Amino acid sequence: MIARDGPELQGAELHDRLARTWSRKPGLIGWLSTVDHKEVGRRYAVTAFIFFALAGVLALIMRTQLATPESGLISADRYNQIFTMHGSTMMFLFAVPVMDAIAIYLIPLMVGARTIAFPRLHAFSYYMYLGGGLMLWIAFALNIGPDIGWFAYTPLSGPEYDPGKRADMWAQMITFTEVAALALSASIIGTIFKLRAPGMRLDRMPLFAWAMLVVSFMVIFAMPAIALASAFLISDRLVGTQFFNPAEGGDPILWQHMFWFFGHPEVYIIFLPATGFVSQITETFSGRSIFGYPFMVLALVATGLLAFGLWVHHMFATGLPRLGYAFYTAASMTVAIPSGIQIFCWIATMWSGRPRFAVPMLYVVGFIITFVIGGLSGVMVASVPLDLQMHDTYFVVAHFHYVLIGGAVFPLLGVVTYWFPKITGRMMSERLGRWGFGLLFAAFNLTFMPMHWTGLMGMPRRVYTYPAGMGWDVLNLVSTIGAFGIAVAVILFLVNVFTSYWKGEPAGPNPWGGTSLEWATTSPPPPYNFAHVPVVESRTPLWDVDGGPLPVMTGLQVDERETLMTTLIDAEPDVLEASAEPSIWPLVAAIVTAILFVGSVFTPWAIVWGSIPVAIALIAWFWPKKALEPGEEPVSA
Amino acid sequence: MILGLALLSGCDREAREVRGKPLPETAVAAQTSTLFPGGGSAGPEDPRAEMYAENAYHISEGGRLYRQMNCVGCHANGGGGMGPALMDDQWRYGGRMDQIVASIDQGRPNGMPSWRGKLTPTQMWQLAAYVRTLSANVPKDAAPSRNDTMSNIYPRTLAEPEPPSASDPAGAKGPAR
Amino acid sequence: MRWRMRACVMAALAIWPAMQARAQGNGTDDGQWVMPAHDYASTRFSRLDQINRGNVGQLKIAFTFSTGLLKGHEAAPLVVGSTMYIVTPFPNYLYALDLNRPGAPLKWKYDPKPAAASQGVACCDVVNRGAAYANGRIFFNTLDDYTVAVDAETGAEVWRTKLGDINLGETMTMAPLVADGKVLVGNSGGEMGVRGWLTALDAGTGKIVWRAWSTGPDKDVLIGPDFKPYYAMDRGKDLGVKTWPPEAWKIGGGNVWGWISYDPELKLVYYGTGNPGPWNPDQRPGDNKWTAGIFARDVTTGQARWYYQFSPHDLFDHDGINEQILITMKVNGKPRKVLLRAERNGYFYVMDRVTGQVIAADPYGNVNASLGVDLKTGRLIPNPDKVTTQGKVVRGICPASPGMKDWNPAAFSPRTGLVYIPHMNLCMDYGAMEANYIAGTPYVGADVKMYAGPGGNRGVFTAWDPGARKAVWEIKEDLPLWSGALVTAGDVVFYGTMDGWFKALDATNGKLLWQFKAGSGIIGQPISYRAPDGKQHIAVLAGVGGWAGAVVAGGLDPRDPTAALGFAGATADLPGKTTGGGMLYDFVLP
Amino acid sequence: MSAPHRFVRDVSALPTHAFGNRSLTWWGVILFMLMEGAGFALAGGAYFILKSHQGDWPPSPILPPDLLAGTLFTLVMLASEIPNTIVKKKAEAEEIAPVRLLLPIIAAIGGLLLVIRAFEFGSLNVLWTDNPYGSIVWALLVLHTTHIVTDWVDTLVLTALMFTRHGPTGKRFVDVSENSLYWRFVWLTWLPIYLLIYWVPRW
Amino acid sequence: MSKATQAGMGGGLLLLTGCAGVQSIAPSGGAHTAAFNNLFVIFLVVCGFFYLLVIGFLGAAILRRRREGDTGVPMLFRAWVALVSVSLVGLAFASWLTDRAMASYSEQGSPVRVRLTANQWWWDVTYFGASHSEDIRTANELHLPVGRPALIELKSNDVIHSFWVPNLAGKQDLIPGRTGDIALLPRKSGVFRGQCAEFCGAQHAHMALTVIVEPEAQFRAWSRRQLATARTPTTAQQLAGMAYVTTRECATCHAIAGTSASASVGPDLTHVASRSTIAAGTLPMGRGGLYAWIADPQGVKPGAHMPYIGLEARELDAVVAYLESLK
Repeated sequence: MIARDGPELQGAELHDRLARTWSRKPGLIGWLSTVDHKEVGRRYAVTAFIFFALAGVLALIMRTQLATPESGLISADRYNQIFTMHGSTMMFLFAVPVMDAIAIYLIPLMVGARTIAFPRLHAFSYYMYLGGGLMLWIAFALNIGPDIGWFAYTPLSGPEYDPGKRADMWAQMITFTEVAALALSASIIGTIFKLRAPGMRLDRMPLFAWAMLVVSFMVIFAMPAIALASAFLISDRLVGTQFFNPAEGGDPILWQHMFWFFGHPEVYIIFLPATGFVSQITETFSGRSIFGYPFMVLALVATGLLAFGLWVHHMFATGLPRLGYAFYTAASMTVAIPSGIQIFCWIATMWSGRPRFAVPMLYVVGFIITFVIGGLSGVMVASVPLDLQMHDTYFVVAHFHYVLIGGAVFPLLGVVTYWFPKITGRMMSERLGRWGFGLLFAAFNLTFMPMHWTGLMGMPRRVYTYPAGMGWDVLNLVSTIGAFGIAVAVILFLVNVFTSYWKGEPAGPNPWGGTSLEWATTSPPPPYNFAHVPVVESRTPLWDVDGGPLPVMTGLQVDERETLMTTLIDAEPDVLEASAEPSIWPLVAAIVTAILFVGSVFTPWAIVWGSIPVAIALIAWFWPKKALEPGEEPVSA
Repeated sequence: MILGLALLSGCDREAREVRGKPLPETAVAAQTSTLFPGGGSAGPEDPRAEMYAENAYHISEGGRLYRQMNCVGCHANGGGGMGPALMDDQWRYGGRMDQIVASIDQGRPNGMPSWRGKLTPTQMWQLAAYVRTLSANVPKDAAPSRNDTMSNIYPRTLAEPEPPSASDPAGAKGPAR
Repeated sequence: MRWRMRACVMAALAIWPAMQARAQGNGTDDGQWVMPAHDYASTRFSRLDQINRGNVGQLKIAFTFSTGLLKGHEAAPLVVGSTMYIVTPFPNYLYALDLNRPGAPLKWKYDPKPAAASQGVACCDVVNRGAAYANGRIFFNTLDDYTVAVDAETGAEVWRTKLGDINLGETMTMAPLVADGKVLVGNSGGEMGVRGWLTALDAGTGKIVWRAWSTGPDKDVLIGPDFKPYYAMDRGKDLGVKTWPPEAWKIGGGNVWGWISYDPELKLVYYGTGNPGPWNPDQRPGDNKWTAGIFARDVTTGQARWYYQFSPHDLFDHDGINEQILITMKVNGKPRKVLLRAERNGYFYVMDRVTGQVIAADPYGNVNASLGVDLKTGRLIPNPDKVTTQGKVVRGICPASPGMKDWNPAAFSPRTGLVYIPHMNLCMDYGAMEANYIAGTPYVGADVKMYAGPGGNRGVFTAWDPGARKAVWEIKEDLPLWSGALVTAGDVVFYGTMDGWFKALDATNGKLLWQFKAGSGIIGQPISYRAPDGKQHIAVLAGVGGWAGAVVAGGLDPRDPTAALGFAGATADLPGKTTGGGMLYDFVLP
Repeated sequence: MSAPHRFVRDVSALPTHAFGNRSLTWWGVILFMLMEGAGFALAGGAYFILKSHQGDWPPSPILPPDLLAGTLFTLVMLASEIPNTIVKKKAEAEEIAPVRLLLPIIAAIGGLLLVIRAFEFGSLNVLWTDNPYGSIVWALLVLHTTHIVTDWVDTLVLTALMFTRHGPTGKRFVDVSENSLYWRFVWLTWLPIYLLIYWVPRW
Repeated sequence: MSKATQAGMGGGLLLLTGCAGVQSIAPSGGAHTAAFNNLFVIFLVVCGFFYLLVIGFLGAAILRRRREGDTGVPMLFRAWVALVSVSLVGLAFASWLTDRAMASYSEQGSPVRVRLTANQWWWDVTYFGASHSEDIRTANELHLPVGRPALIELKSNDVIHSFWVPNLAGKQDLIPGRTGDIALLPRKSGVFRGQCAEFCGAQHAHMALTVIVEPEAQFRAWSRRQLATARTPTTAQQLAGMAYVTTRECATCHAIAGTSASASVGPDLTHVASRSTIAAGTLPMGRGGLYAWIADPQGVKPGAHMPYIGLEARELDAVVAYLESLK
């Protein structure tokens, strides 16, 4: 007799049996074999924040070097590695992964699923990401850090002008993170499309899920561009292909097209999850459902589509045909419309709700104040004549830090504070949080506001030093002071995280009074997420029941990892599919794949010989281990 | 761990010592003969050699100089021309780093000019390091796969050559135009 | 096709007796061969007719002689009286063989002891293209820039004059021409940024009489009031300076390393100038006068009479140094003094040698580097798709750098009225890059890869009808042709191939009549002479090398197609087909 | 513990596997096809950008690829859709015998295709180091070959699995069905690549 | 845009920039930057307006006491979207008009034609004369006449660089294998500074270009001086310096017109002392700068292609004395 949850089986017994089924195995092997999205998500997030801290330290070194003109603190060669590492780490190893990390932790909870789709794949994704990050940073420590900018323009990154393996390390890191990001986007889309709680129609999904859905599709279309480009670059460097050799008719501009076809959507891949954070926080703390939900969804989708039509505005100075420029100017400005809609809807939600200004909400306010500046300076650089002056100056540095820190890091820190109780079961300190926010807000503006002027006064980006007497000295010094302020604020935030983790006030399942499903389970959630599959009847399920009993479904197996799959649009219960058991093979596959990738920096034969262990690991990964696995019930033919 | 090991092996390859090495830049006194009456050998190699030989930066600088200082005009991309081929395994005056530097520095009687006072010792060492890559004497991972110039290999397909008319007097034919 | 070709030959034969070749200088053929081109008109036509189409098949070796050298033997032997003279590539030995004695043993050897270092600045193998005889002396050039006069009887040096400096990259490889009591010589070094010149030395003393530079101000170029070029593009003051960026003319090439012809009636010498330096055209914007063109000069004073530029602002290393054949031929019914030139850029020029007018310029092979010659302005029309420029590989340029035909001379038979052109069918990829001038080192600035043109054959032997302006017949050769041609009154044409076949063809239809396999590839110039015993002999030097054969002579590595300035790519198979080794082969009927 | 519950429905009667878009596996395959399709499309774009920089395509003196191997490959590949369609149908009808018969055949065809592909590389008449034309042509072919290899290995493993006790089960039939779907993707993407490699250079 | 606003704008930015401004968008030195400044002001005003709107709305939402649900908000929403869209169309149009106007400046008057070739990490400058024999080659310094457009052909010998003289016009990349162009129309005399604006390797920071805009007569005089060959040395020390420079390491890279040094790998030194900086703006021209640069180039500009030669003191004195005389 198969045991299933239901009125007969609930409460503590159900918990014990479900926990036994869904927990990972004990021991180190078990720890490495986990396929629990919450564990993987936590590891992802912690790793991403470590990279954030490392890249932040690099930023401080750069700012110290630039505090005074003609400073000799670090050499040109090292500086070039440092700014490349800062950009690459922040973009590839922090910003994108951290958004994904939070998504894989929360999306299954938000949609009311027991687990994530493709659990082994997402574990594999984490190991690939970790491998790529380690490779890059070990290389950097060994003076093989890339020194070609995070954009790696050819031919500077090509075989002739970047001797050694520095550029290869960068390009191969791309391969790692690209595999990781693609794997995750498959998991996230699968989860959102098939594992939603019954009744959670697409138009009832939380906006963060919508944002991640759009972002995951963007990853699927954008990442192959950079993967292909970096493969071309590596093969140019390793086996002498001619893709980017201008003499042979190769095209350095091809690199730029492919890079920015990925690079521009990349900005939105980072920014859209942040808008999801803002929507979730605003909704909870305004105490009303988000204003203009359909427009918000449309804005997300529109941004996702438009993002692929803008890449050329990074290339105005290359001398492409002028008519094309006018098109890209118009397209770039158009993307301001969905952003404007979103900004309006958030403020309107506050306007018509009853906002409480707890720390997460402070970050939202800070986000609006700073991000709008970045957005408006973005409108400026979309104009060809203006861009030709501002391109590659500190004005642009200011612009995109306003967009990325104001637009993504602020909401991120806000959302960490917001979901911290869910993840750890403890509240973060409100007092430290307010200090941290205030200091960060002030220091951030102190750092980056002056850069608008340094840029307009002619200071180009990516210079390791500058001459005195250009009028840049004071502004640079101010920026440096601000940068240390940011460091203090981040340290304060981390102190808050650590003290709260050990000593924070215990939080109940729903400390903020949120309405989405993640607040329906315990904090932290059990390995199986939900004892019974919740049923959703509106956009605000928890507010609907208002503390009363949550409608749920019964009938899932408790001794097997069974998940309920629902239909795509209306989320009608459809199929019960088994979810994969924990397995060490994703880790093994990641290790052998990493060996293949790292080896292929040195010899093309690594791809040939390396693919054999990869194939073995993958076969082992998919080969059924038990006599009969769930879902393998014999079929009577 | 494997990652680390793979990378560690590359440390020397990656250093970028823009001033050359801090050893005194004295003339190289490498012997170039392989004949030692009564036995003997050419002695140990100049210690500077290993600092330049497999270093990617110096090889790259050497490659730049190889073109800019017109080595390419005589030795082509290794195949030779006015000067002998450098990509084969035959070294008239020795193929060791210090022997190559000595050849560049002193010149050789059958047409190799002496570059003493025209190139700096560091440049000569860099050139020697590059020259050794032409004959694949250097691990491939230190040498560039190609330059941003014409690809240095044969156009792969040409029209099938017709048999020479030596055996085919009837090959004579009227004007093709 | 076949019958039409025959009809053409017939028609040509019917018309051409009307045309007279003037074998100037030596008047009647005395059976000697005193200059590489046989005569001042550069016909390479021997009036001897013992060997003819019928019996050429019985040719046998009379004697052989090894030069002991492994480099390229491009020279023509000379025969004066009963002595044969051979000048070798570096170290430029001059051998005298006694034809009176059986086996033609060595009579004496003269060693000019040229500087070994000169080998390092000779662009395309250390060749020498021959000596010249006049008034009991043999004149020739050494690689290290000496012109030497040697007593023809004893082998004693009479005088030697230093004319250039190898430390600037100058060498001398051409064969002198002796005319009007002067020895005319020029320098090589178009790949080393050497400024070209033609110098007249007094044949008696070796003193310099005049020197005409190929670039620079008019007084250096010996341009004076007599200078009347036919085309407007060649008129103007100091064009040798103004058509160059500042200072560039000083290192601009225009070397005179090819052939000189002489018209004793007009007292004019004709010679071409080499390519402008460097090969990378972007470093020398402008027409680059007076490179890659032809001068007519007064032999006495050296003053230029006219000039015509075959390749203004040369883009492909198309030197203008090929031989010019001086004949009189009917143009539009009127006999005109013309010069015929199978030019490197792929066009067969018929020019009025009095005025410098181009009467006809027709492609004698596959040309896409240019679109034709504008006969109104005289200007070569460049093909915009094939314009070479720095930092870009331009592909499929035909003809390649060595041109449709390089230095290896054609022959003209007044009997058939045809010009016999040994030439090439090569195309190339050309990647110009910045060249850096360091005196005495190469100043090229181009990566070149050559390969067979359409059809896949790298060599062609063409019989060209200058009146009808078309080829009458042609033979496809697998390897590029780098040897000269010889035609005799027996209506037999001789040439050699780079894999060592020495061939005799029927001059009227190109039918192969006889061939002989020499020990090494042939890049020399065959001659025909009457030996003391009255028999007609044919002689040729074998010994592969030269630019085309550098891959063998220089021991180059053919894995690199850009070796030997790109020629190695086109002759990569040569090391498998022949080896070096200079040897004279002398043939006679049994 | 979390909030009390209100039981509204029991789902225990739902099936444990389903085909098509009801299956998570199907979505996984579709998403991978999207990623790889995007990669192919971008490689095609790169092909045309590189083409726009060359006067001739292929650049002289290189000849276009020989048609025989590539065309043969295309024909075999198109023919393979016949057993592929049948096996997909049979899998969805959950009949084990025809699946066990056809999968080895499909695997054999995959092996044959790889052999033909090896000859294709030889018939390109160009090396990747020659010029950008050679580079992109090789890149396209290598890119597609990796898909053939992965699907072939996948088919082999699946074939082996079908003969074990894991074979005649619902989950496995879904796998077979999705493997067939992926194979369709592999040959569908080949058709434009075939045009790019073999026919565009002949225009 | 009125003259007054323009003046105000320029003045405002000038205030911000303080005394510097040789490499800045203000003061404007040319037609392009004037147009740029106008457009910039338009954008600044419009964007500023929207920023105030957002902040005002946000402030109101935070401070609002009475909450009455969504009433009126949908109306406001439609107005907001319409306002944003109309403004963006306006801005795009203004941007397009400015771009078109800029493109027409090159047609005003007879242009000076220059080719700028970027190298790691210096600028090779060629002025095209009436005939090529009057071409001028110099480095790291542009002289331009006031009021005449300058058509600059842009090439690169190695990697991608970007030409940028902020006081005169926006950027244009120099891309290997391509020829770009940019037009300048200087309106004011003055000394400006440009700098490579695309990351180009180790010494990207030290790749500056001095631009001297001067009256036509001065420009012509300068051109004439540049066309002359190098001065002949007068002192024994200079002669010794010349002997070294033209026969030793220097001559493998540099050219000095009128001597045997004709190499082109490094900057042309014919009139090196007439320029204002050494090593692409790294050091000021002068005895001290020359000493520092020649004695230890890798200390001054690590990674630059100028090698350390190790001159003896006597040789160094002579070389500096000679180079200093090349006015």
